[in-house]
Amino acid sequence: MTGYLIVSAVLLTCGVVCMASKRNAVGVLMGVELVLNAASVNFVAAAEFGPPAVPVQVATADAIGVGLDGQIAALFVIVLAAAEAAVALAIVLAFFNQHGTADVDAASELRG
Amino acid sequence: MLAAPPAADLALPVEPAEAVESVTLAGWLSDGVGLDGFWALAVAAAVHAFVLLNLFGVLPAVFIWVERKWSARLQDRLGPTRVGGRFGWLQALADGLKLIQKEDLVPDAADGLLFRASLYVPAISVLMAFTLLPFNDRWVAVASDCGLFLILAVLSLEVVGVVLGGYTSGSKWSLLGGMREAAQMVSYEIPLALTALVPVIAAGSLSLREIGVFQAGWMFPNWLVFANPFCAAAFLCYFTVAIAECKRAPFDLAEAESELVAGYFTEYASFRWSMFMLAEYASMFVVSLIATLLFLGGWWTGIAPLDAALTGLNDWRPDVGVEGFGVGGYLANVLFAGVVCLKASLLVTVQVWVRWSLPRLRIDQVMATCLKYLTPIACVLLLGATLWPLGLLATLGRPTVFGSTFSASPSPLGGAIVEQDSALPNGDGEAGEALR
Amino acid sequence: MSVPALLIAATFLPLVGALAGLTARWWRPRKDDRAAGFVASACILGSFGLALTAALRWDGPEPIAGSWYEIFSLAGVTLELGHHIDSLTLTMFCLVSLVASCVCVFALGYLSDELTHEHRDHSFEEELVRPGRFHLFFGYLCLFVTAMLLLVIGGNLFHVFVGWELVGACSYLLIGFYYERPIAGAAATKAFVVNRIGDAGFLIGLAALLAANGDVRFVSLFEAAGAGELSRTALLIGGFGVLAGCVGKSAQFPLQVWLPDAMAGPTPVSALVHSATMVAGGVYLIGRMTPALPGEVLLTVAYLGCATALIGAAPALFQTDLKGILAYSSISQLGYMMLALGVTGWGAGLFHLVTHAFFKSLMFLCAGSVIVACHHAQDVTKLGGLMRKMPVTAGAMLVGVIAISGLAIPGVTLFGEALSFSGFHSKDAILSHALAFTEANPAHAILFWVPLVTAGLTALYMVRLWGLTFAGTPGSATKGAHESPAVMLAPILILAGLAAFCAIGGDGGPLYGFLTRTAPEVGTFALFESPTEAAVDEAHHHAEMMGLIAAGLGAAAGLALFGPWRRAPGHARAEGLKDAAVVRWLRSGWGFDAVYRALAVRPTLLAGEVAALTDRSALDGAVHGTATLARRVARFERSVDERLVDGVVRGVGRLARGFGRLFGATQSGGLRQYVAALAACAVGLAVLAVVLLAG
Amino acid sequence: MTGADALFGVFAALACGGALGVAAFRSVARMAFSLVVCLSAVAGLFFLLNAPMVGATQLIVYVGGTVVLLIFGVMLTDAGVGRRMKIGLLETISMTFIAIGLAAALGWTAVGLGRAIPGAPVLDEEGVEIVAATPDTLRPIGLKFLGLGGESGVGFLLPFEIISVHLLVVLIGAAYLARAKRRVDATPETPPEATRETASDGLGEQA
Repeated sequence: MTGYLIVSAVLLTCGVVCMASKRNAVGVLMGVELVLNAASVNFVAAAEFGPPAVPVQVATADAIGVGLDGQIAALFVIVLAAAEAAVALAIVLAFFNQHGTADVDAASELRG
Repeated sequence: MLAAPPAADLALPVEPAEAVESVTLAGWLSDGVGLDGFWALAVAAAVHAFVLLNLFGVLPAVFIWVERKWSARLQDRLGPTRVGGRFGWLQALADGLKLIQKEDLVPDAADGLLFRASLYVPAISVLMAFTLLPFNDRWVAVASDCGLFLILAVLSLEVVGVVLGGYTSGSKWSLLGGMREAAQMVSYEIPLALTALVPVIAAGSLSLREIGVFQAGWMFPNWLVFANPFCAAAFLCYFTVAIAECKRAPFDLAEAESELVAGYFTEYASFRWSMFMLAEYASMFVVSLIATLLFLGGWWTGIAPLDAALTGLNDWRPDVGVEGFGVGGYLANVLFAGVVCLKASLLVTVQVWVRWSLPRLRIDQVMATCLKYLTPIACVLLLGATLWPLGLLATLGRPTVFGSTFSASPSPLGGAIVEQDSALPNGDGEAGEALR
Repeated sequence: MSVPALLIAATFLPLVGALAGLTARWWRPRKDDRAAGFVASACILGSFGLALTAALRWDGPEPIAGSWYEIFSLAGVTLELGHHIDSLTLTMFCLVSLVASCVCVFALGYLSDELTHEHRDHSFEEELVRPGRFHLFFGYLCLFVTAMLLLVIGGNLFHVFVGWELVGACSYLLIGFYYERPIAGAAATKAFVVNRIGDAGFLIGLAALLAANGDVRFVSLFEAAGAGELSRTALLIGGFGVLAGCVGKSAQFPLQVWLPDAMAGPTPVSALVHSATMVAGGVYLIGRMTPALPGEVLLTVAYLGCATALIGAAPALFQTDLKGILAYSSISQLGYMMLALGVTGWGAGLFHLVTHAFFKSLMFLCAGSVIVACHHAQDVTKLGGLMRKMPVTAGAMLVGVIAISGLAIPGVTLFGEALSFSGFHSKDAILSHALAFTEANPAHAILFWVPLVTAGLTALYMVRLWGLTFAGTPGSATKGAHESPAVMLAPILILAGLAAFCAIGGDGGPLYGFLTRTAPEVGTFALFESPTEAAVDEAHHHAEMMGLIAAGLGAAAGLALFGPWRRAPGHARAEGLKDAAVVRWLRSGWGFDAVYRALAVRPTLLAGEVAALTDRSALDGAVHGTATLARRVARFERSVDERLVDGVVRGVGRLARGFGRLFGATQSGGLRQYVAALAACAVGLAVLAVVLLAG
Repeated sequence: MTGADALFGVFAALACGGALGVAAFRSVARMAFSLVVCLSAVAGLFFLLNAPMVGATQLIVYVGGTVVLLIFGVMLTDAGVGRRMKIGLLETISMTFIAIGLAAALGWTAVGLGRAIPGAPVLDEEGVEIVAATPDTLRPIGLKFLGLGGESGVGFLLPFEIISVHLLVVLIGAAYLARAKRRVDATPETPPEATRETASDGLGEQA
């Protein structure tokens, strides 16, 4: 469990760094994907290692597990990530069409 | 479960507790030789991977030779005639040698790292697909219950390598080819998956092994291509899409030599070029093998007594040499694997035939074919295949696959399927009833 | 149809004619025909027919009261429209519709010069050319008839008031028919204003009675008054209020000044509105209200009537205007009627109303005939000798003169009656009531002698009128005069017949009988003693003789002065009286106009000017001062606003902008900075958590 | 050292390496390749975690779909293969500190959480771990979706449908957003302001 969590942590850190340091909008998107994947890894690891899902009515505070729910959550994450990527890419393309670049630093028209 | 021994895959024991009649290499290494469990598995995996790689590394060579000869015949010429004897049967090997000898070029404009790395992606993804394909009832590397899904997933990786390779080549031809490839393959994955789901609905399983077992008995009507009209249409549709998925003519726009020199691999040469070729031919075989397993009865010959006889070999001379190793069973496995490979090879031949017969489409025609025709058709087929059993049940009173459609058919394994269907994994009787 | 239904139909039938006349401009834009006149005549004739039918079908002395529409009923106060039908109502209906029919038919001929699209008005120095208003006249006339019938049918004071005001409005329209003439416009305005003075009293009286009784239906008013339920104050205010209205409407002293001027309207209007019907409205209302009137009011009525009779008769002696003589004569005769009502001669007063309506409208129509024949010349000094040129008119006029003078040939009987015309009977009745009254109350002897003298004056000025117009040598304006066409003569003849014979039998005849079928009981009053019927009968003989003598003397004087044997031209005959101051004074109607101008009009104008001056100087000054003050305050406030408030606001704004700039710097818009800040915050939180957990 | 551990080591190394590559590479193409490696390795981790369904989905949707889409985006928006967008030194240094802090915080949490949830690999009685086997999770997941299989009896059909509809809407929206702006393309000679106005007009029309 620890190993998976550490992998997840590394993924998340790299994703955040990627988001914060890439000027290319697509690079930022990739960072987002990494962060989402870190979450997926955590979900699936919890599904595997965490206590099994039990009916809520018999669950005690420490017995509430995830079981296959974790995998399903991961599936949802993946699907939503796909949707997010599609929209984000469409925005990037629209942005590129307007500004001629995919540099997110150019997208600062809403600055204070 | 089955009368035959359950899935005893080559590398990893799926259900070790039940594998009493047959012995696996890992088991033999562990029990007989005395290796540690992990190392036994690792050695067994390495041996099988080597065998697999070589086997399916050779197959493309054969297909390349076949294609050359076949296309020559179609064009009213002879094709290779000299290398290796009368039919030039070593021509592919000679080609490979020649390619290896050539200079390994990396264009200046290319991103060297990616240029070198991306070509492995298609090859690896296609070879990974082989680990998921069952060659007979028991010969399957990874007997996953979502095998078909996994194969499609693995195959979809191929596009990444192609696109990256084309993009990083630093060449306009390659870039255009890569973009075409990306568009084409991402689009064609949809009808591919949809048409592949049609026999899955008919058989009620995503596991390729179960689908194969399901088609035992006489060719008609037990092969899924004959199961219902939608399956038949789906087969044709699937085969068309599969050709496009392999970037084969008439859908080979990504490498259209008349427009893009060689498309995404314009800048590749020598051995790296051959890796792409290898991936292409291997993927041709993979999609054909999938078609065989899904539609054309898998490893079954389609003649019920013959299949019964071959299955009967399982009981022949057990425990020869190694305890738990059945010579008859092994022989049956080899024969069944031969049957399925033969069928797939025939389909590959058909692909070659198509390539040299039909003119190439334009890229917009390719996309239109996919998005305007094949995808809606696939959707309709999927819907029809879903409704067909219900329609049968409503009109003829015939039970559906959810209630063992083929239990009355003269299949030697029919009863077993019924048994298996009723034994849902979670054993929840109520849920099973509901599902039915 | 029941009697009320007939009368309601008769009331509103002329509306059709009114509509036809008022809209003729649109539905007959170019036709120079008399369509609207015909429609109006037909409607009014139909109205007369309905009224006559109703009168014939009406049985019994019981009045028929009914309600049409309740306007509101609040806290015991009810206002409604309704009818009250008795013999008086029916008589008035027949009278109004009949006279109106005659006038209407007469007007068809009289107004024929209005038919053209280019009517030339000769009363200006430069000829005024305007489109003819033939149809419009009939529209107004029908409207007036409707209003008058509405007044007459009214079952309560409020209903009467509605009709009253409508009549006034129609009168305004009709007097001002030639509104291009300044004199006509002024006369219309004068009539309207003077009438409003009376109407103000009417409104007060109406309000008082409404407040006291909660209901102004005649039936309930009479009941309450008879039962003594109404307070004396309410009765007095109500009675004097109503009387004020009647004084205005009936041109009694002191509000008689409008009537002579009202002759500026077309002559048929004068015949119908300002002699026969509308001005009789006041008499009618007093008659209608008699059961509810206290003695003080009745006595006032009597004295007012007495004064009016004399005041009207004297100027008539010296008038040179044909219609002016008739107008003053009308005032005088109305005074007679009022006098009769005041001296409890209810039947006599209203009897005279009917007879007067006939002979006065007859005389006006004759005058109209003369006016048409003489090209709108009205000055009697320029007329004369028309007897031969217009024999029918002259004869009819003679009938009217004899009737109004109350002349008769005693001893000669025809059909068992003294040979006399209608005026003799009605005036005789009035005089006998007055004599009986003065005999019963010697203090009020003047109430008999003044009318007696007036009777003589009446005969005198009437004979003078006839003599100046028809006898003698032809005047300057009579050239080319000829008899009027049949459409004008027919109504004249009808009215002549009626003026002569409508009162056959006197107070024993059918008309008087019918009229007094619902006559109110003569009450007992504290202020004076009511004469009994026997006393009246006894006084009859004396009064008849004295009246005849007075009239005979007057007529003889008239004949002597202005008889047919006087061959001198009219203007020469009037010469002697021309320049006398007293004559001028009397001719101008006792100088009432001058007095009023001095007492009412000038002060009002002066008050207006004073008010205007006050407004300009004081009020405007105050307003300007306020405005200046406000402007100075505003200037001061502006400086405060600009320096203090704006300073604070700008300071706040600058402060906000400063903070905005400060924090705006963090809003770099840079996606990456945000992410980095997010991550840094996460790290900071983690560190915080570690520190806290460790601690 | 078990086979699962060994495979985990391989996959974890690949995943972390890929992630680091994504973060470190300047070239978008290399980043994309690193991302492919990383995501594929994560898919492998999913297989190790007895979640072949999730792994397969990760491969087919993420690697085969989303990443290809991203690369497509790179191709459409990047001027050239080698073009790099540089960031400031200060930013790099501050980002490094933040990254180290974040990694430390997350690692600390991960270790603490891993201790709290010990979850060891499940072995059978013979000591052979069944982790590497491919268990049948397809049917349980399917039944769970329908709310039939699990003990909790709570299905995921509603979220599934919501996500489906959401996906459809998103894709339509994306297609609309990314559609070709023909007016802009057709008038290259117009000055930039005019072009921008035209584009904003287009946006206005959308609104």
